[in-house]
Amino acid sequence: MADIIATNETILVVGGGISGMTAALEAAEYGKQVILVEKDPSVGGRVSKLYKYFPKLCHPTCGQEINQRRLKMNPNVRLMTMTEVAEVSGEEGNYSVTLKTKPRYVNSNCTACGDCAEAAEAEFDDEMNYGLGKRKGAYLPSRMSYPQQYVLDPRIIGTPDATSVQEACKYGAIDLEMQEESSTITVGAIIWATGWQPYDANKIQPYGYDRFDNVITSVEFERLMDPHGPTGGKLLRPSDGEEAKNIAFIQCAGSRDRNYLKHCSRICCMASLKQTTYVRERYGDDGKSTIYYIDIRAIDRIDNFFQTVKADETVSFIKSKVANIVENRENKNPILRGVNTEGYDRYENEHDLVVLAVGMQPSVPVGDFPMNVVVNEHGFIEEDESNGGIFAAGCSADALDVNRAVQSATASALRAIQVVNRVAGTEG
Amino acid sequence: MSNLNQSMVEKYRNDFLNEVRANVEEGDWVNMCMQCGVCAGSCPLGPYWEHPPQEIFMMIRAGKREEVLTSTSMWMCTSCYNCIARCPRELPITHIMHGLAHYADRLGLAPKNQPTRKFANKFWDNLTKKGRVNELKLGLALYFMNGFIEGIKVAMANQKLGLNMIKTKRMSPMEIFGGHGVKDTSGLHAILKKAREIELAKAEEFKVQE
Amino acid sequence: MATKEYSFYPGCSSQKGASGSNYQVSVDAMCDVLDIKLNDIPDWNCCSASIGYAGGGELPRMALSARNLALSEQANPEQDVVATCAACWLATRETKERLLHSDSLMKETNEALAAAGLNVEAKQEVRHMVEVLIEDFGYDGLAEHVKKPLEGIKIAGYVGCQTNRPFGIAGESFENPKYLDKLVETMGAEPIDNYDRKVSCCGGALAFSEPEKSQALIKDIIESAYDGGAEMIVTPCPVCQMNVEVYQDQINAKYKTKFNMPVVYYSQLMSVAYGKGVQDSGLNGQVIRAKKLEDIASK
Amino acid sequence: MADEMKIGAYICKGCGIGDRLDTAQMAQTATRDAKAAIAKEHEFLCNAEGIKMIQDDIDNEGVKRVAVIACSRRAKVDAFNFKDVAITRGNIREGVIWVRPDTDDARETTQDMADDYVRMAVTEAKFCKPPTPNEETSYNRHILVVGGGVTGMTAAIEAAKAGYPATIVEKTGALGGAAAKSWKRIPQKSPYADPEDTGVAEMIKFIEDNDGITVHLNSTLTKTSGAPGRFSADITAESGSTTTENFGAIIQASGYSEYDANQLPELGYGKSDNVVTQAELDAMALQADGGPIKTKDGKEVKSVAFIQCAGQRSDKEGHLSYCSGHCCSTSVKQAMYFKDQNPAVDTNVIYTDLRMPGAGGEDFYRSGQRKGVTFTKGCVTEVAAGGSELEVKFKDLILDEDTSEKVDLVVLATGQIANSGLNIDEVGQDEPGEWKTRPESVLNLDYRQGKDIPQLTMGFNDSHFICFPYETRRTGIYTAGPVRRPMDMQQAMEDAVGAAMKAIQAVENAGKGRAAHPRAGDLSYPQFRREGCTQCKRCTVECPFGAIDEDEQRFPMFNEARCRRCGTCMGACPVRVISFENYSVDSVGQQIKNIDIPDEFEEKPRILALACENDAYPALDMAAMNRVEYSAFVRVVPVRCLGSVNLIWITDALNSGYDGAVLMGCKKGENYQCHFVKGSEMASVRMSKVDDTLQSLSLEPERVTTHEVAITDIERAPEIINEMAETIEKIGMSPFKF
Repeated sequence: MADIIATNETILVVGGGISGMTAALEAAEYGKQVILVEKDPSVGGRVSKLYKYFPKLCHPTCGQEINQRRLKMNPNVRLMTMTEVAEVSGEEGNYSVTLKTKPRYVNSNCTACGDCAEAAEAEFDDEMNYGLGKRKGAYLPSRMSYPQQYVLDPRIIGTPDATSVQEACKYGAIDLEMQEESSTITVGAIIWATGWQPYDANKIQPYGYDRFDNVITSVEFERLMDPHGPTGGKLLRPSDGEEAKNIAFIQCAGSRDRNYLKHCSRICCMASLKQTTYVRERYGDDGKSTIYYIDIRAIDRIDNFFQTVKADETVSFIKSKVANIVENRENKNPILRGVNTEGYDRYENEHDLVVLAVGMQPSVPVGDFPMNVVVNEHGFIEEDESNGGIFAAGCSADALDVNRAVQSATASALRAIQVVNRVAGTEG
Repeated sequence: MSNLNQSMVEKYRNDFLNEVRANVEEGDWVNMCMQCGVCAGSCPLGPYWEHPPQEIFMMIRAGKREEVLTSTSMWMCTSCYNCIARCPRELPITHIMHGLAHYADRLGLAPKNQPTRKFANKFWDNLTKKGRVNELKLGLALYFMNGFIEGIKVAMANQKLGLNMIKTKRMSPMEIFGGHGVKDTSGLHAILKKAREIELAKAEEFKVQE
Repeated sequence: MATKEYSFYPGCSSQKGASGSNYQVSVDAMCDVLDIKLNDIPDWNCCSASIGYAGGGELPRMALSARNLALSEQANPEQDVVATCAACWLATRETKERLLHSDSLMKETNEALAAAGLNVEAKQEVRHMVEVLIEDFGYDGLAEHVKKPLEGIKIAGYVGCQTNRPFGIAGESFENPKYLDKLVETMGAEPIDNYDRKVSCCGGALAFSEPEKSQALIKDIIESAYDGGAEMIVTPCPVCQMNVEVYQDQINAKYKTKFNMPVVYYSQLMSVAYGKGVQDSGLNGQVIRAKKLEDIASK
Repeated sequence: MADEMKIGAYICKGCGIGDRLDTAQMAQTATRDAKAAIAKEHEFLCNAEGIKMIQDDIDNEGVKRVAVIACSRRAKVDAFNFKDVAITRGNIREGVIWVRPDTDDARETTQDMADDYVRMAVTEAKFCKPPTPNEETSYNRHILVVGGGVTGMTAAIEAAKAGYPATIVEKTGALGGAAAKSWKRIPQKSPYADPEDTGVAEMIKFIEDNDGITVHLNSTLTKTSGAPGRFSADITAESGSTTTENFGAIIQASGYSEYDANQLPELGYGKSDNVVTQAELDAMALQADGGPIKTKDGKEVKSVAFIQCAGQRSDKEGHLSYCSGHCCSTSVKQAMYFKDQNPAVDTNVIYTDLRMPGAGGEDFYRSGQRKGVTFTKGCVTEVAAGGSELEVKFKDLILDEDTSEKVDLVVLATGQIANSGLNIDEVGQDEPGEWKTRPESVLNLDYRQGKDIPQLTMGFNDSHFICFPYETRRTGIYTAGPVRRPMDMQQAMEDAVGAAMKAIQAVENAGKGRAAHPRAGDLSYPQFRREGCTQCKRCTVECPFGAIDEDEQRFPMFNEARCRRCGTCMGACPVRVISFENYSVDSVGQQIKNIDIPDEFEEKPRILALACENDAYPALDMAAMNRVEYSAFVRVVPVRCLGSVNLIWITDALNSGYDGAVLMGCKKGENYQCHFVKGSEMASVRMSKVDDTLQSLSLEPERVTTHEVAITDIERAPEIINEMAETIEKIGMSPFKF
């Protein structure tokens, strides 16, 4: 990493999801030097694991293609994958940042021909599919991966796989000697865009995600629809690989709840409404979706999406926080118990599959943030004078949908530019 | 509370809510409910609730004083704490239900023949008498709480059970005479008397419109 | 290991000739092996359990537990308060927490206690015996003393409500606590898995006032244990024990079932595994005899 | 000139290409058929040594145009990146060997495929110049902000903070807009417990103290012309006096209008003074300033009901179909006005879905409940105004009963209506600049296509793209705040910052002649041969971004800085006088013509596939990564947008013996996916005319098909090609083989 040119007019963007990419690209297309660091082997982040966006039902891959082309074409952005921020010191306009880069064990000679994956034996849980599927120890994270460069799972280093992978590569792209590298750079401003993680569903004990095969999370459900996903785009339930046609969606699974996340994660209602259209897409009138909710938060003009879904006879709505789930021992169907609070109806509903609309947990390092910034009780970075030249973008700032996250990222780019422009003394 | 009293002149939607907040154990929490219904679904005796907890909270907000206080619902609480454990808003629902039951009883509005109401009162009398529960007397009292004839029936029905308990030395006929109790009964009674005084004095601050 | 001392709150049901007296017997036996010294709170009173609310308002009920805490602070100041009965533990711990949480409540309570010249600070920890076992000894520590592993006995760990909610045992989930199963394992017996009534309610005090409703609940608890292949049920709570055990005749009569499921306390499993006899383990206190345990105990 | 044309073709043998194809023959094809000056093979073209080989030829051999015959143009972009030369890519990995079986019978057709891609890449190189920026660029750092509400003020302040002077044009006599008429705002910071100061005063102070920001009050735009970097705006004051100023970019923060509550008589508005809107309530609170809020008749309010979604989320005549997003939080804020002043006041919020999202929302909701604000899930049917007291009749959805509540005051949560000016898609136009109907325009653009920014839906100027909220159909003009989408103050302020970012970016790009998103940085621009133009107006009408006006003599007048380089004009032009230096009718047309067309007896049909480079082409690439096979008879040409497809390409193809053609573009219609808005739509319109051509050639209509392909269609895209192959097998080869 010796060749990183960075000055206190450079902007560091942490996180290569759609927010980070946007922040980096907006600043770079304005003309600033940007260093974009991503902890995974490829950019794309959370949205690259979604099948479709609400409310348009278009594919995230489409915007990703454009953003990646922007990235390829723009000489102002320096992308560093498998890299995380270890330390930050200094102040607005002059930060010193230590970056740690994990070994990829694959160098830029890689042509993404795929021979290494062919040669590898051992398989591991596929992060791209939240562990629903397997991948080799030498792999391309996804078809859309950028950089389009394979990566070795550190767990195969020192195993026979490592050597057979190395022998399989005709281009000398495999470098088993790679070590973690550390580099310290100077930047003027930092945009923090580390996004979010799905709330750990194991903690939501009444719903038995840890005990029942056919209780899955909303992010996993997205993978089932993906033609590249673990089921090749079929809605197959985990217990027996049968098609799930009668599907329950449980809202606020980990959100708006003092036992889990206190805040409303904003996206889950729309996400579930969207996912009912997946069920229709697959089964037409033969599918059945039931949404268990407290309030349907289809906010502003996209409320019409809610109206459309409501008009679909195969979708029903029950105003109820499901009390608990038990499993039908014979067929492994989840049985949902609760009360519809609109008029007090007690139910005990059996479904093929339950999808938990899991909450949004900000990936802001709580407590040990590398720098002094204001983080609120929900774990989001708050806009504050005392944050100096560090700005949150996307879901590091609040629970946001993609559209608002990108908006926030664009705004953060300006805030960073204000800092480095001041440094450059280019005020008009 | 001054302006509150003054506002009592006219009837307001929130009157009963305010009354509950002032008089019922943990009543302050009633307004924090967001009507998700997880409590209603979590109650072991749920099906027997005329109005589940979350609905009772809504009724309180809607000012349905009579309906709530005369309801048998809160007497269905088994104190299993499922509702508390699952409530996303941290409401101490079990306590509120106990509190409502107690308040209804205190106002004489609770349904007279509600068995749990009777048993709960018997239990309290029994334990406060000597400071410890006398299971035999409690049992007998329980059998006869619906009158002598009914009592004999219940007693017969539970005869085997009783004998089993005695056989296994888990119930002692001797309890009928004296039985367990604390030494300092007078002290205990003084404490309870004082506690009750304080509680009633607090209620005084808030005069209820009957 | 040195003797461990605790300020003990026995509770009404543990008394001689009371419904949980055999529980107490087995606890004594267990403590003897583990070298635990239980110092009774002098002149303790009833906690009013969870059913005292009709007659007793909030403050009077608080005052009852507060009195026990006050007496404990006088007699055993340096020791944690320990209860074996779920209701006693819950009522007392709740009182402690709420007193510490609300100054006004603390003030009023002490006003009441003053009537008998008492005062409470609610500083002592209030713990259930199970907590003591798990936290102060640990499963390995408890395993050390096993003389007669309870081999080949399939046991349903029925946790019930009040030892589980709202406080529960640290690190356990409300919906699927594992500690009873672990204890069963530690004693060499075999816990049944997916016991889906593990934490459902037995009706508690309403077993008296609403027998039909409660017995419907109890039926499910026993049925599910049978479904899981259990030969007996183990529980940490005297109310659970009593309700699940003694109504089986009536349930059989009503539902045409053939229940004959022994229901024992964890402490009974332990004292048997620790080599105590039938008497010491309080097994003679079973309305439905736990034959398999008796056999091992009398070996 | 000849030197200008010197083409080097470089053929990679890596990734199995060498094992599968006769690269020596391909090198010959490059020089002999396609007339490349140099053709070289390399074992591993993208490694340092391969790159050096090419660079050396550029430096020493005077190669000006580089045809890289290797992997897809989407791969190894950073490696094959040479300065000051035109670069084309022949895709023989994803495009050939990965989609063909490695069998003896397949070998010949696969080799044909590869040879053709060599011809195409070299031909393309022949007709491409490295793009040079337009000389007529202009640079102006000044930002025009339309609207002086919180959104506009924020935009101006943030632009100024970045070093860009800003001018605010405000219709009314004061800055602050709706916020200035409110007592307090929804809290924007943890713990989100209480209403907080609107912050308007500080903003105004900042603006007054900052000499980078100019303000025109009581003023509107009467004419806006030009392009990014050289906008000219007539700012006209009430008095009538007009000043003309120049700007680099424009931010439209024209905000929203209150929904007219008089359309809600059933809710008592207009019948009683004590039924007010949220806006009116805030005005009352502002007046009370912390004291008890009084009704018009001076009575202290003791009970108030807030009715959510008043005239919103409803399909009733005259109602708004959408949710305005902020109203739930606003009602909680306003209920707190009462509770904080006197806890005894009854405040009941009647809602159907309480919408207070994000970290702040739930906290604020809880805080309201803690203060005693009650919430009732219900539908209000009527507000009966009898005497001093109002009766709110509603169905309580939880208690499932029709009930009512008597209150002193009713607050209606009515919605926001975007001040987006004219809906140019509806308002007809006779002559440029002459408009029939109201409402008044906000920008008064003198653009050929209309006075305001095209609206997306429900009157809002939002972007159509989830990933690109600031995508605009009028380059250099960005909307922010409630004119873009219904929103609360915090979002509006955040939105303004983003819009300011885009504005200063537009300024910089215009100055350097660089294209804006999505072809950001592209230096090519449409070049127009005036002679030959028939003034058919297709280019001016079809340009999705209104980049082309008409001059006095009705010739198209290109405004490069407004142009997004999609090529729709090029595709539209019947006389082919519009082209880009690196993308023209020839650069594609010649590729099509210069492949080898075997005579019909060889049973080797040829299929032309024109694939959108944003979605269809990547889909084919990913299909290849999955080793999905498709016909060896297809020749795929990526296009910037299906809108850039000129009919001549199809007719030439058919004339020169192609047996079929498939066009793969993005989704069109209401939920269009085309990144140039109308491209795929335009294409399908034009292709509907192709039938005539086919008839005149007496060819079957099935030979040309148009398809919507999503980037995820990795199975379908190849199918489309294979289906055409089957069709041809059915209907037979084209007779036009020479």
